[in-house]
Formats: sequence, structure tokens, C-alpha cells
Amino acid sequence: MAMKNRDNYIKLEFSSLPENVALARVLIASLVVQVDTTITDLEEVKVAVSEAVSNAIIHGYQNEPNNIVNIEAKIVAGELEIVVEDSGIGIEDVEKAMTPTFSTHPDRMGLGFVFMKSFMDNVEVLSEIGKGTKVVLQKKLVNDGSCARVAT
Amino acid sequence: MAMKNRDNYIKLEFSSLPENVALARVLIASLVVQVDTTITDLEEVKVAVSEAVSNAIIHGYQNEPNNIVNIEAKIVAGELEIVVEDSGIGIEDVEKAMTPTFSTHPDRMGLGFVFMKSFMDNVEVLSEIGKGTKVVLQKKLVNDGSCARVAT
Amino acid sequence: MVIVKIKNESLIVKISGDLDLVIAKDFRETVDKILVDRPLKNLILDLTEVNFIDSSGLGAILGRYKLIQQQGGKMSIWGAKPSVHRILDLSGILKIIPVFKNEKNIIEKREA
Amino acid sequence: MVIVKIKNESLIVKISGDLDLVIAKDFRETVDKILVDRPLKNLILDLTEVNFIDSSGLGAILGRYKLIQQQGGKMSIWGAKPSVHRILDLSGILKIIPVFKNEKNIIEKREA
Ligand SMILES: Nc1ncnc2c1ncn2[C@@H]1O[C@H](COP(=O)(O)OP(=O)(O)O)[C@@H](O)[C@H]1O
Ligand SMILES: Nc1ncnc2c1ncn2[C@@H]1O[C@H](COP(=O)(O)OP(=O)(O)O)[C@@H](O)[C@H]1O
Repeated sequence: MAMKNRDNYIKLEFSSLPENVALARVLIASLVVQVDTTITDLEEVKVAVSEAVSNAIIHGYQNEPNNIVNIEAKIVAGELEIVVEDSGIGIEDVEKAMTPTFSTHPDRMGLGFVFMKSFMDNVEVLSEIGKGTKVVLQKKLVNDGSCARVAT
Repeated sequence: MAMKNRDNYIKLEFSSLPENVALARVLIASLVVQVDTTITDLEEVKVAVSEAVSNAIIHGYQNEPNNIVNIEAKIVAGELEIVVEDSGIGIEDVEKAMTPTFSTHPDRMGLGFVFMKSFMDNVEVLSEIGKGTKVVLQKKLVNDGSCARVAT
Repeated sequence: MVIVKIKNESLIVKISGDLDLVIAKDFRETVDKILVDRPLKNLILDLTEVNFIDSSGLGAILGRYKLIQQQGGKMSIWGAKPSVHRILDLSGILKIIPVFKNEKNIIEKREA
Repeated sequence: MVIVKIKNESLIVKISGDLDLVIAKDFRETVDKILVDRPLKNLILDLTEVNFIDSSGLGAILGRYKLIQQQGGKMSIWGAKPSVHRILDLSGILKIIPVFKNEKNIIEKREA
């Protein structure tokens, strides 16, 4: 197939609706399958994106639907970088927030950042109280011509 | 299912790569299936988006990959509006461009605008030579609870 | 999508699609509404048709586990696909909720 | 994806996925490369696995039709799904290229 593994860039802005978590996930998956990567890589990226976007909606905007979440993704030389950004309440103590099982919600497991960290090569969180949160996720995509087509 | 038929808004910016036509189509399809619409409506919107985005890449940017295409979509009270925009070469004579079978490319059929017009309720084209083209597509989505789930 | 069936003393819940925050909410509300009126002995969660799960989905599963435990019942999970199984495993849920392979599903897959 | 098979004097081309500008290019290049070396009597296009088509896909089909016509051959289309068939119909292509239902596919669908 022509034109695989080219550099690519996308940026999506969307309402902070729970349904849009799937939308962001599908979009990023469509981007990742353009690279001949493994199904495992694809699955891992989907979970990480789902966690970051869910956090923006649930925590950042406290489920208020009339806000905007931003997701930017680029692939440069097989290196994927995703930035998820909200202008919500922000995180007081990022280190504490990233501790496994820590959650400010009683119903939640505190595994969001754990999954982001296990499934991506690098996770960076920038947050300011009252201003919002920016999560940068990076991953080198494994090039595997034998598997990618299955996932399209 | 909870929270169907809520108003929604998304905006996507992406590199003018042919592969991104599918990406834009998948994104808009994910948005449309949030509404309990018919499979026919979903298919029609996919074709219209595909035509508008392909035109931006092929004609607007003459297949140069390092440009940005914009697509904005909103659903308000079941009314879908999609705006596809490029900053490419522009269209000299919009009326002529919209004539069935008219194409400036020998290999193409000149059916892009025909499909947009047949599949959407309203199509508006704003273009300026050297500045770019903006295509506004509107469609009232039929609410049909019995079919939407199949398409997800 | 969440489909429920009550069979003797068991509540069978079949989820389809991506078990993220949207379906997690559906799942939580559906199960809780039934169990509040009528405590049951078993909660069987059929994940055969689940293609994706994240921590919101896991949280909803763990929450229903706690609820049925409180009521003196048991919970089990059926038919998770490998990618879903992996996330269940990583979360530690497999250590507290037994997971079975759905045999019917295995046969179907072999025939596919 | 574009898979080709040559059987006697026929070139069978099976396309899978969304027949938009990306696969249209693939299709065009694959067929043209074969026909330039070796004119054939029939071009059979199997659309069974095509989920979507737009005017770029139609353009590629019409272009291949013209090419095989020039070489004295014929073209036919197999197994278009209803949504794809509708677009073929609207474009007028059905009036010049015969479209057959792929029987094998119909049987498979009934059994699904
Ligand atoms: N975008 C965000 N805005 C504000 N707070 C956040 C955001 N993301 C995460 N947090 C905080 O970090 C905590 C831990 O997040 P996470 O590990 O994803 O677990 P969980 O979502 O289960 O709580 C959250 O409970 C919340 O307090
Ligand atoms: N975004 C655009 N930028 C510049 N020219 C365009 C754009 N969209 C359409 N056109 C012009 O309008 C013509 C007709 O478009 P269309 O009906 O989609 O048919 P086709 O894409 O097959 O040529 C094109 O051939 C092109 O000259």
C-alpha cells in the first residue's frame, strides 16, 4: 500500500461530553493504524487516550458538558505524541494524583495515570489550579507490517 | 442508552494527506451515530464529507501534503452542520464547478458536488482565488431509534 | 449496550461495545436498579462482546462486585477477549473476581 | 487493499475496505501495471468487501473500464453491498458496466 509511515498531524477540539471519549479514541486509532504498527500498540494507545480524555471530562470539567477538550496528535518518524488539554479545575498535587490507586472520586480506581504510564513510553502532566491540565503522551510505534492491516 | 441526541460540537484540523480523508469520515461517522439516525443518513453524510475533504486535498492543495484542512461539525437539535475549509488555490467560478460532470481533472468524474447536493439538505460554497475554499454542508438527521445501534 | 437476564438466582449482564465511561454508567445504573429491589446470589458478567475496556469500566465492575458481596452474593466474569483480559489482569481484578472462558464463544471462534 | 488474480483471460480484482482516493490510487496503479504488459479479455471487479465508495472510487472504476474497452476487453462488477450499489447507480456507472450479485456472498450472508 502506498504512503504508509508518513508524518502526520491532527488536532481535535470537542465538547466535554462523555460520548466524545469514544470519538477521540476512534480518531487516534484511525491515525495510529496508518502506521504499520502492532495491534498491542494500537490497544495500548487507545486505553491511554481514553484515560486522559475521561479525566479531562470527569475531573477537569467535573462533567459539565459545555466545555472544550483539545487533543493534538502527531506522528513523526514513527514517534507518536498526543497532547490532551482541558481548561478545567487543574490538579493541586500532580505527583500525588499520579500515585497508583489515588483518586478524588470514591467510585473510581485511581488507575488512569497508571495505565497511561504503563502503555506509553513517556507521560508528562502540566497543571495549574483553576487554569487546566495538559497531559503529554509519547510512544515509539513498533513497525510491524504483518499486523497493521487487521486492525483497520 | 443515556444521553442520546444531545447537542455536540467538534473541530478537527489535519494534514492534507489522502489517508486523512478516511480519518475525517470516521470522525464524522462517530459523531453522527451518537444521534439515533438511520443508516442511510449515516452513509450519505460519509459520502458528502469524503467528497468535500478529498476536494480540499486534491484540488485546493493540489496534493501537497504539508497543508492544513479544517473540518468543523456541530449537531444542534438533530440538525447537522459540517464546514470543510482549506486555504488552497480557491475556485474561479463556483457555479461552473458545481455543474454535474464538470471537473478540472481529466481522471475525475465531476460528481463531488453532485453527491454533496444529493446527500445533504443544503450545500454552500465560499471560495476566493488564492485564499481557499469553505464548504458548508447541512442536513437534518432523521431520528430512528431502531437502526442507529447497528451502525456503531 | 447492556442487556440483562434473570435466571433463577442469577443476574446475567451482557455488555456490548466499548466499556468506557458511557457504558460503565449504563451498566452501573442497570445493575443497581435491579439489585436494590431484589438481592440475587450471582452476578454473571458476559464480556464476550466487549471490544475495549478502560479504568472507568473497571471501576464499574469493581463497584458491582462490592455491592453483590455486601448482599451475600458472588460475581463472575465470562468470555473476555485477550485485550480486555489483559487490562483486567493488570488492574488486579482477576485476583478477586473469577474469570471463565465462555465455552460457547470459544466454539464459535474456532468455527469462524 | 487490492488483491489481483489472473485466471485464463480474466483479471479478477478484489478490493477490501473503503474505496476512496487512497485505495482508488492503489486500484488504478495495480490494474494499469498488469494491463500495459498483457491485455486481457475480462476485468472482473469484486466489491464484496468494499464498505464505502465515493466519487474518487467511481472515477477509478470508470477509468479502468475505458482502458479495458480500448484493449477490446470487457468489464463486470460483482457483489456490491446495497450502500455501494446505490452510489454506483446514482453515478450512472450501472448503465455501462454490468453488475452481478456474487452468489457465494449471498449464501454467506444468509448463513450469518
Ligand atoms: N484533567 C484533570 N483535571 C483535574 N484533575 C485531574 C485530571 N486528571 C486527573 N486528575 C486528578 O488525578 C486523580 C487521579 O487520576 P487517575 O489516575 O486518572 O484516576 P481516576 O480517574 O480513577 O481518579 C483524579 O482522581 C483527579 O483528582
Ligand atoms: N476545495 C477546492 N479547491 C479548489 N477547487 C475545487 C475545490 N473543490 C472543488 N473544486 C473545483 O471544482 C471542480 C468540481 O468538483 P467536484 O464536483 O467535486 O468534482 P471532481 O472532484 O470530480 O473534479 C473540481 O474539478 C475543481 O476544479
